[in-house]
Amino acid sequence: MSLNKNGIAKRIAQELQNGFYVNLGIGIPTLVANYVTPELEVEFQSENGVLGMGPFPLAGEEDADLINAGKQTITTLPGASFFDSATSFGMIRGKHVDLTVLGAMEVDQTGAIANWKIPGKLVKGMGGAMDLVASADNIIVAMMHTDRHGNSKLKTKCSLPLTGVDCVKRIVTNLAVIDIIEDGFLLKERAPNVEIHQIVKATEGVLIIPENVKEMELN
Amino acid sequence: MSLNKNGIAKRIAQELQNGFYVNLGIGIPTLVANYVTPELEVEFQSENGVLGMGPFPLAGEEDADLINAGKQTITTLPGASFFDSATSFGMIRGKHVDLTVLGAMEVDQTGAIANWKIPGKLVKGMGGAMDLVASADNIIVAMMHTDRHGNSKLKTKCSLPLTGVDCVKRIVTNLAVIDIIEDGFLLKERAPNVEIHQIVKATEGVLIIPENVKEMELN
Amino acid sequence: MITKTVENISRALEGIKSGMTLMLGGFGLCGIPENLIKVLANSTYSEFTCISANVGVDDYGLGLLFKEKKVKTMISSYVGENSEFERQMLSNEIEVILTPMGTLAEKCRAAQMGIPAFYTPAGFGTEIAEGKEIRTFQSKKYILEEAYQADFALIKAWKGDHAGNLIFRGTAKNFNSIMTGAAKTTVVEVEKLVPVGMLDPNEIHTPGIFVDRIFQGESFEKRIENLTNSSPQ
Amino acid sequence: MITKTVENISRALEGIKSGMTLMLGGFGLCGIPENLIKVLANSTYSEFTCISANVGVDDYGLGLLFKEKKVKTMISSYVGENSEFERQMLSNEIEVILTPMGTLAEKCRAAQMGIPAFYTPAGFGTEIAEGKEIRTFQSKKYILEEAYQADFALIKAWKGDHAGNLIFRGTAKNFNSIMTGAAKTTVVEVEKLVPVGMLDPNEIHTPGIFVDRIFQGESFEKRIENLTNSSPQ
Repeated sequence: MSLNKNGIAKRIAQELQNGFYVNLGIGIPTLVANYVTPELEVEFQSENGVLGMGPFPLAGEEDADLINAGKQTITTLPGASFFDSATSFGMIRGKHVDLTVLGAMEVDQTGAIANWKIPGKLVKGMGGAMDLVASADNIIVAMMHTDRHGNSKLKTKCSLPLTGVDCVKRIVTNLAVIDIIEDGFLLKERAPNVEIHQIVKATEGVLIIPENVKEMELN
Repeated sequence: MSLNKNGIAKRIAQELQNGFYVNLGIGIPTLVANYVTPELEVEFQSENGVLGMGPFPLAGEEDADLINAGKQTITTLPGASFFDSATSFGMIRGKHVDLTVLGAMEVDQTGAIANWKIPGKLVKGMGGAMDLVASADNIIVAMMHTDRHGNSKLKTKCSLPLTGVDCVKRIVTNLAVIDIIEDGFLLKERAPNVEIHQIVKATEGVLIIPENVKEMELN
Repeated sequence: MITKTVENISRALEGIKSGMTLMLGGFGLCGIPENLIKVLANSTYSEFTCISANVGVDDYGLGLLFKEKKVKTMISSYVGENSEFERQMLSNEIEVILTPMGTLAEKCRAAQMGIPAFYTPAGFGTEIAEGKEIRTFQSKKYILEEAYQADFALIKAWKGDHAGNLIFRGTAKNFNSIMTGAAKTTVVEVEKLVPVGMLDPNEIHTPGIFVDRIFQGESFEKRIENLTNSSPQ
Repeated sequence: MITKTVENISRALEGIKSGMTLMLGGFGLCGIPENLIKVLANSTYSEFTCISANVGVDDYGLGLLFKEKKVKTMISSYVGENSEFERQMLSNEIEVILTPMGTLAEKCRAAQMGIPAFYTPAGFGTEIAEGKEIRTFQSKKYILEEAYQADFALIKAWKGDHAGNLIFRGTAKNFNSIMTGAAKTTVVEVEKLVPVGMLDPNEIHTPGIFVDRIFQGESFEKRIENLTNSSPQ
């Protein structure tokens, strides 16, 4: 059975390592924070200017001066700091943020990502996504393997306007964990009870299937 | 009679206008602060990271964390602020500092200035001088008209390695106030009891002498 | 000390003209110069080019400027959450220049600090890079981006003193501190205008030299755009 | 929270090797990482390339590194006030690269912020510009300057917490805050190491993300280079 959004987030949470500063994009990536074990020393950065984000505030405790990049009210944890947007993107550009998790409309086998614009549809802008993907060494894309019409979002070549090139290293979808290597998509793990042929069918680009593909371990 | 260093500083102090942020270099320029009338709203910037410098501290009140660009102990006035060196030179480069006063070894009639290096002699470095002269719209050079050998420091063309080009607008020396215009040095004022022929003799570059050259008012 | 205080908001905006380029601080509805925006929306001026991270919501923040059709060109990073803006964008009443947020921030900071241009990796290989110089440093490719040129920066700070020194609060610092001094004239509204000497020189985020005019904002609604709460355990 | 505290100064300097490039905070003797400098001067390592605003005095600050012949190349802005340094410079034992101070500062800040290169007017028309790209923006000429590449940044802060958040004091901020995070590894000695939660997130000058290791400095002499007093009226 394929994963739901929380399942994807849960799997990505395993990628977080001690000492990681992490930027979580809007959507599935935001859910990752819910699955981080409390022992792990990690801090969440939001590109509008905060490091050390905590949970959302209790009702009545919200503060208009404390929001995240999704404009949601937030709290901070001890050790937090605030800074301007140039410094915030300096952290990102300067590779001080260790891991970026973001959603995508398409990823291709060269590591390109498209997640900000559909020609002919309303364009809302790239926000910080182009800075994030151009800068981070460690980018994980969190998305469903196919779109709502069943078309693969793992492409030979992105068809939509790009957000960045040569940047995505790992993709976690409802079906699989896939790395991008020189030759194409490398299947690393499959979701519980998902068969390899399902992943093959749902992937447009070159999919490299090693002899043993282990099942994701999710708790 | 030509001015001494304090006289030069006194004359330059008249150039300060209400609302000016001023950067004073080492030497004669530092003396300018002594002649600013208390009614005038000005603030002194030091490029090592302070705005709103006050007088030197009384003995026993010095603080190792409070110095100016000449490494002298300082105090701050109400309204002062501290900042890093990138911000400090950002103020200078971004033309937020209204007036820069600095010394020179040579100035030429094109507005070039040399004040950091004598070939064959020990070189100590340019410090912030190159940033200051390249950025400020309003630069006053404070210096003696001639060197200790009697050679003019107001040149047709600087002979020493340059600090900046096309930047000096006004020079105040022990003999005169001189502006740099397209055609050369324009004599604006002469020091009390200094004759024009003395200024002519002490100036190497083209000196333009208007019909009436007023005497500096110094009291 | 140099005094930056102006007696009222009209004096603060003196010199603003139709067709000018304005920088506006804030991210979403957080840290926006709401008093200045209101006056501008009700002014006779229009045809502005605005530089701001976002475009507000329909009836608040920058949204008031679109509602009153004050904006000709919008330079921004993310323009969602405002249906009137969308309408004007789709009907080509307004020109929209989308810029990666980090690039937008650095172009403000560059203007503030007298850096005419810099290289950034953001947008390499995308349509953002079209027509721009590409250069390789340490075997990575970067785009040349230039500093913004703006007439007015409209800023909101938490505390400020009469010398123009500013302190921001929480994530309301965002674009405010880097737009201060990045335009020909910088105008700041503050929640708390305090006498000189009340702010510790060590705690000042933005020195007064970057500020031209400062005033006590009349009222601050500080609306929350996306209220999100945790449920108590 | 991510902990940056190391138990002692040896751990703080782990990984340092001869021939590395070091950034050292401070201006004159103000805000120098004096504990780190002392250990380095007494270490077995040498042949360093050092980036710092100045070169200390003969028997204190960076001067200790020259006294012990630890430096191969000095990148600095003003190298007066140190006779042993002068001797090594004049006898070509040490290579000296002089850089305008604002350019030096911005090259540190660029390294910190992932900007590979930028344009600055400082030094145009002088020997500093030789061999560098010149470009015109808004009819003014600028020089292309690249970010520094350094192995270690040695920093001194006033207060710091275990998460690496830093607060500087007075003019001791200088190059310290802009070198933090500008090298592969950033090591910070603080006068007061405080528990996490003691520093107001609003008052932090440099967030802990830029810091790799932090420790309580053993002793701070904080020598004054040029004591200047006013006489009482």
